[in-house]
Amino acid sequence: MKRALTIAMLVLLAMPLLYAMSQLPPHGSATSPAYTHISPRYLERGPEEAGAENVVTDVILNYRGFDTNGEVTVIFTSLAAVLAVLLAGRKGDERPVREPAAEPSPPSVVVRFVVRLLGPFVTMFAVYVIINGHVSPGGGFQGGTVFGALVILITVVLGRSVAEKLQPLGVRRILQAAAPLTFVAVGVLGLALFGDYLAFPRDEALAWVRTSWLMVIEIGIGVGGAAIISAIFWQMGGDR
Amino acid sequence: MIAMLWQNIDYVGSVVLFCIGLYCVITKNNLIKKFIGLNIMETSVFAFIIALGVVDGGEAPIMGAGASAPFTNPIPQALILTGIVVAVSTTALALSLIIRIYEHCGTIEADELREME
Amino acid sequence: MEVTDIRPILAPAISFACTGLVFLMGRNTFWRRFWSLGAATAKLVVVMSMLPGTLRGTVYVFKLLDFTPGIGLGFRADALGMFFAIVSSTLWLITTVYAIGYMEPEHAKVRFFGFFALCVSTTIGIAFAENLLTLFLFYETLTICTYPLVIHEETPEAMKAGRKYLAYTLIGGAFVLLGSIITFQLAGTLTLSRPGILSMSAGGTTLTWLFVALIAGFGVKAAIMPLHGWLPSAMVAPTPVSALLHAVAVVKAGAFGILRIIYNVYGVELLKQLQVISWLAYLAAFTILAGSFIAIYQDNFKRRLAYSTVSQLSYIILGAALLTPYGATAAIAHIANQAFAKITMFFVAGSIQRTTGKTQIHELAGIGYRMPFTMAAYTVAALSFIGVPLTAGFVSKWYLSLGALQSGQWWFVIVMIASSLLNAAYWLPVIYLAYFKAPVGATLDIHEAKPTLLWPTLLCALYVILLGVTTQVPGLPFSLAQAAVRFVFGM
Amino acid sequence: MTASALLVGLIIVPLAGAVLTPVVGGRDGARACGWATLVMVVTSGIAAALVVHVAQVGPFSAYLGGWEPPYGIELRFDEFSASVAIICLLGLLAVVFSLRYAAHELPPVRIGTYYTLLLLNLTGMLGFVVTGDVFNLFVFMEILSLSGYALVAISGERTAEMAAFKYLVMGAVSSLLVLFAIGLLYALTGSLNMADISARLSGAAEAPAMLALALLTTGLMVKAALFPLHVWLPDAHAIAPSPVSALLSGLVVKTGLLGLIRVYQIYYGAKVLDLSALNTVLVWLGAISIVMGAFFAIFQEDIKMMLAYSTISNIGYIVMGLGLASQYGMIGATVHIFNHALIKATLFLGAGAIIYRTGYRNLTDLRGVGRSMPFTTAAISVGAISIVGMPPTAGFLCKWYIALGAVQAGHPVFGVALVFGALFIFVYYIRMVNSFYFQQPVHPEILEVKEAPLSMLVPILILAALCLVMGLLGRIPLSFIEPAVTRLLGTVGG
Repeated sequence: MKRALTIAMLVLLAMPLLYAMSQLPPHGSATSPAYTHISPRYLERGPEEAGAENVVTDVILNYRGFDTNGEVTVIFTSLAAVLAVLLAGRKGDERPVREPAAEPSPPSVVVRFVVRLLGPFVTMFAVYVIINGHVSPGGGFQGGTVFGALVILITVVLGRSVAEKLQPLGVRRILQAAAPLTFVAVGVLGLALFGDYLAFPRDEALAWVRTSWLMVIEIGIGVGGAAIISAIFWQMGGDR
Repeated sequence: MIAMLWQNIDYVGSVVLFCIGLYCVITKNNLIKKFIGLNIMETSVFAFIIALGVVDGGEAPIMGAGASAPFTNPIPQALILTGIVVAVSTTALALSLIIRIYEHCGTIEADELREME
Repeated sequence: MEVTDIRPILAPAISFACTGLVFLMGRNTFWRRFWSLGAATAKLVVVMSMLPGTLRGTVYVFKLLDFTPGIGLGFRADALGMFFAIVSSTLWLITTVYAIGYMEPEHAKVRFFGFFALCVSTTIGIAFAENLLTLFLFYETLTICTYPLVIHEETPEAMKAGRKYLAYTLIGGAFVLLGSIITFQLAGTLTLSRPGILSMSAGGTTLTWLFVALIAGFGVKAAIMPLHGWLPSAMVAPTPVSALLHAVAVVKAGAFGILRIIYNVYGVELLKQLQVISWLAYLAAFTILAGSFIAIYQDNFKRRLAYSTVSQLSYIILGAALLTPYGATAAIAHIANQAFAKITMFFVAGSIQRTTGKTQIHELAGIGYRMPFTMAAYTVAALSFIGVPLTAGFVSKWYLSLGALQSGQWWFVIVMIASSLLNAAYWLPVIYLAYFKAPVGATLDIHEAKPTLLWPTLLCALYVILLGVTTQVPGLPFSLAQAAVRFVFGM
Repeated sequence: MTASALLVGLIIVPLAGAVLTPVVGGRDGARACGWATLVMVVTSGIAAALVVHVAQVGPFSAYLGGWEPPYGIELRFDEFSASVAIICLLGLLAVVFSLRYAAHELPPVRIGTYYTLLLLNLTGMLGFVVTGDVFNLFVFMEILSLSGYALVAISGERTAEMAAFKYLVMGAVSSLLVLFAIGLLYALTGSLNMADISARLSGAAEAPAMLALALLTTGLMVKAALFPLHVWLPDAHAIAPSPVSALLSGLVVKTGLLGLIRVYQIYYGAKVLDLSALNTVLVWLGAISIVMGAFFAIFQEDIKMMLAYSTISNIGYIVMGLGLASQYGMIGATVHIFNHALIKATLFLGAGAIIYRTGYRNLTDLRGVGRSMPFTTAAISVGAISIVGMPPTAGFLCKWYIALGAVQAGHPVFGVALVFGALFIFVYYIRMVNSFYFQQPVHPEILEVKEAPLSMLVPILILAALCLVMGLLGRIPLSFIEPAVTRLLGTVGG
C-alpha cells in the first residue's frame, strides 16, 4: 500500500519535472546559455590567465578556488563529524569489545609481499596524479584518494600499526587539517601580496609563482585528503 | 513535448534516477538501503549537472598541443567534483551513525527502531 | 496647553524602581514594608504635585522613546488620566497598609508585595499612557502582574482561577492589539487626542467592527456581561488582592480603557454617527441589572461583592455610552465613587475573615456588636451603593440620570431606580443580620479587627462620605472629573 | 584594512580557527574552549565592523581571487547579511556556555571535536549568509548541515543518534533539491552569481525557472522546518546539547529563511515569474505552522521539546511575514529572524543551565526550581514573555509589524491568526512559568540546587537583557533593514 502510494506520488512528481526538462535548452547545444556565457572565457583564456592547461583545474583552484576551499572544509567537517559520533563515549558506554572469535589468520605471505612491493608504485602514481593535475585529468583529490586507498590496503593486509607509521601521531592533526590550512595560507598570501583572498599573480612574468602555488594547493589537498580518508576508515573500525 | 523530451533524454534519465532514489529513501526499511537511495538521488543530480556541460562533439577541456575545439564546458565538471566530495562526506557520517545505532540497538531496520522508542 | 514635563513618567518609574527593591530586599520584613510604603507614598506625591496644573487645564507630556516612527512609548497626564491616577495611588497607599496587616500569616510575601506594587505602578502607566500602544503595553503587563497574585494560594482551585483569569484577559488583550493594528492602519498614528484618533476616518462598517473589537478587548477587564466570567472565580485571591483587582487596578483599567476608546480614539462626534454605541449602552444597562440579580443569590461575601462589582462597573460604561457631558461626569466620577465604596466593602470582608474566620453571609448574625466600627464602615458603603444622598453613590446616580435625560433616553433612569432597589435588596439584609439578629453561640463582646486592618477601612468609609458631600469643593476628585469632562467635550 | 578583506576574514578566521582547534586544544576541553572563544571574539569584532560599514555605505562586495563576477565568486554583504552579527554573538555565548556544560554532559574524548564542529557550524552559517554565489551557498550549506548533524549526535545517546540520522536524511534530500535547482538555474542562465542569474533569468523559459523556484523553496523550507517539513526538528533540537540546541534553533533553521530571502532577491529582480502563488502558499503554511507548532507544544512535558515546537511556530511567523510581501510584513519578518534567535537562545541556554544543575527536564520534575535558580528562571521568563510577543520585549515589535503587514497586504485574517497564535503560545509558556514558581516541588531536593555557574549565567543574562533592549530600541534594527526591504520590494513595484 505504502509502496503503491509512493509510486503514485513519484509519478505525479515526475510530471512537472519532465515538463521542465523538456523546456530546457537542448542537450549538447553549443548555443545554450551555459555554453555561451561564462565558460567561453574560461576556455579561451584559462590557461594563460589561471595557470593550468587543464581548464577544470583552473576553475577548481583559481576561478572558483573559494568553492574548493569550502569543499576541503566539508571533508574536514566530515572527519570531525565521524570522530564526534564514533569516539568512545562515556564510561559504561564504551563500544562493546568484540571477542575475536579466533585470531584472524594473517593474510598469506604472498599477499603481504605483493602489497609491500606495490606500495612505492602506488605512492608514485598518487604523486604523479597530484602534480600532473594541471595538465591532465587528475589533481589533489584524486591523488589523495589513491594514496588513501594505499593506506587502507596496508591497514587491511599489514595491520593498523604499520599503516599508522605513515602518519606519525605528532603531526597527524596537522596533516588532517592540511587542505584547509594550505588554502588559508595561500589565500592570505594572495590577500597580502595581490589584494584579494586567493588571488594569484596575473603577471606573465610571475607565471612560475602561479604554477607553484597551484602545486602547493594540490599537494595540500592530496595530503589532507589521504589523511582524512584513512582516519575515517580507522575510526569506523575498518581494521577489525 | 515528446520530441523535446527525446532531445533532452539525458536529463530525463536523471529525473527517472532521482525518482528511483527518492522511492528507496521513502519505502526502504533498512537504514543502509535508505542511504543507498539517497546516494542514487545524489548521482542523478550529479549526472544532470554534468550533462549540462556536454556540447556536441566536445573534447575534455585540456588545452595544450593537439587540443582542438569544441571543448566541453568545464564549470559543471568542477562543480560536481565538489558535489561528489560533499556526498562522500555525508555518506561517511551517515555510515558512522548507522554503525552506532546498530551497536546500541542491534538492528538497523527502521520499523524495529521505531518500536524501541 | 501641553507642557513637557518629566513627572508623568516619574510616577510609574519611581514605583517601578521601588518595586525592584521590594524584590531584592524583600526577605527582610522592615525593608519590604519600607519600600512598599515608600513606593506608594512617592507615587502619590508625584501625582498630587501635578494636580494644580491639571485643574488649570495644563497637560503634562513626556515622550520616552519611539520604537519606530509613529509607535512609541509616551506618557501624558491629562485630566482623565490624572483622575484615574489619583484614585489608584490614594487607594494603593491605603491598601498597602491594610495588606501589611492582612498578609502577616501568609507565605511568599516577597512575591506578593512585589507584584502588588508592580500592579499599581502599571496602573499609573495605563492612566498616563500617551498612545494606544503604551496603553496596551501596560494593560498587558497588568494582566501578567496580577496572575501571581490571583494564584497566590497555589491551591488547585487558585490555579484554575488563574488560568481562567489569564484566558479571559489575554484574549481581551489580543482584541485590543488587533484593534490597535487596524487603528494604526486607518489613522497612521496611535496618539490619543481630543477629537479622537479616528475622527477623520470614514467607513462605517470597518469602524463599527473595530469598535466592537476594542470594546470587547477592554470590556473583558471591565467585566461587561457576558465577559465577566473570570471575576467571581478570581475571588480565591487574598482579600487585598481582590480589593485591588475589583476596586482599583484591573477592572478600572478596563473601564478606563473604554473611556479612552470612546473619548480619545473615536471621539464623541464620530460615535454619534455609529449605531453601535447605543448597543453598548443597552449592554451596560443589562449588566447593571443582571449583575445585581445574581448578587442577591450569593452567600459567599466576596462572591456577592464580585457580582456587585460587575454591576457597578457598567455604570461607568453606561455613563460614557450616553455621550453627554452629564453622563461623562457620572462615568468619570464613578471611577472614584465605586472604588472607595467597594474597597471599603472588601476591607470589611477581609477584616471579618481574618478576625472571625467567617466568609459566608449567613454566618454574620450579630457581627455588628462584635465589630462595631467595621460594620459602621460597611453601612456607609452599602448606603453609597444604594445611592442614598450624602454618599458618593448618590452623586454618580444623580448625574447618570441627568445624562440619560440629556440624551433623551429616559428609560435609563428607570434602570437606575431598579438598580438602587436591587442594591438595597442585597446590602440591607446584611445590616439587618448584623445588628438585629442574635449571634449563634458567641458572645457579644467587642472584638474589633486589629488596627492595621481597621484604620484603612474607616478611612475609606470616611472618603465615601467626603466624596458625597464635597462635590463643589475645588481640588477634590469631583472637580477634576468636571475638568476632564470639559476637556473631553471641548467646553 | 579594507572592507572586502574584512569580509573574507569573517569566514576565514573561524574556518582556520576550526581546523586548528584539534591542534591547539588537543584533548583538553578547557583549552579548546578558550581557543574557540578567542576565535569567536575576533570574528565578532570583524562582524561588528562590517555591520557598521554597511550601515554607513550600503551593500558592498569582495571578489575572491580578484575575479570580478560573474567569473569568480563574489561575497556580498548587504543589510540582510547583517545577521552575521547575531550569528557571531550567539556563537560566542554558546561557546562560553559550553565550557562547563560540555565538560559535564559529553564524553571527554569528544569535547575537542565538539568545539571544532561548533566553529565549523558557525563558519558555514557566516559563509552562507554573505556569499553571493549560488554554488558557494550550497558548499557552505553543507558545512553547516554536516556539522549540525554531528552536533546533534555528539552526546552519544541512542536517541540522539537516531534523531541525527533522521535529521541527516531530511537534510541531505533538501540539499539535493537545492543542488538540483542550482543546476537548473545554471542551465537557464549559464551563471552561478546571484545578481547575474537574476539579470539573465528574465528571458528564460518559465517552466524550468518555476521548477527551480519550487525546488529551492522546498529545500530551504526543510532546513527552516516549516510545517509540514518540520518532522526532523523536534527530536534533533530537543536531544542535542543545549548550546547546540540554541544554535540550531536560533540560527541554523534561520539560514533556510535567509536563503529564501536570497531566492526572493533573484526572482523578484528577474521578473520572470509571478510570485504571488508562491507567496500565498507560504503565508498559509506559515499560518498553519504557527498553529500546529503551538498546538504540539502544549502537549510536551519535556522543556526542550516544548521549546523545539515553539521554534516551528516562530518560523511560521517569519515565513508568513515574508510571504505577505508587504513592506511592514517583510521588515517584521526579517527583524524577527534576529530577535527570535536571541529569544530562543535565551530559552535554550536557560533550559540547559537548569538541566545541568538539576538533571531534570520534565516540567513536572522542575517544579519549584524558580526558588533555587532565581536568575536563570527570571531570564527564561523574560524570554517567554518575549516570545509570546508582549511589549516592550523584542518579540512584540516583530509581531506588530507582521500583523501590520497582513493588514497592509489586505489579508487582515492572517493578522488575526497571528495574534491568536501568540495566545496559543502563551498557554504553554505559562505552564512553564507555573511550574518554576507557583507549584510545590515534586522533588524537594530541587530547592537545594545552586544557581548556574557564572560561565553559564552570564551568557543567559546577556541574552535576556538583549531581549528587553531590542524591544525598547527596536527602531534601530527596523530602520536598518528598511532600505534593503524597500529595494527588494521595489523591484516588483510593490
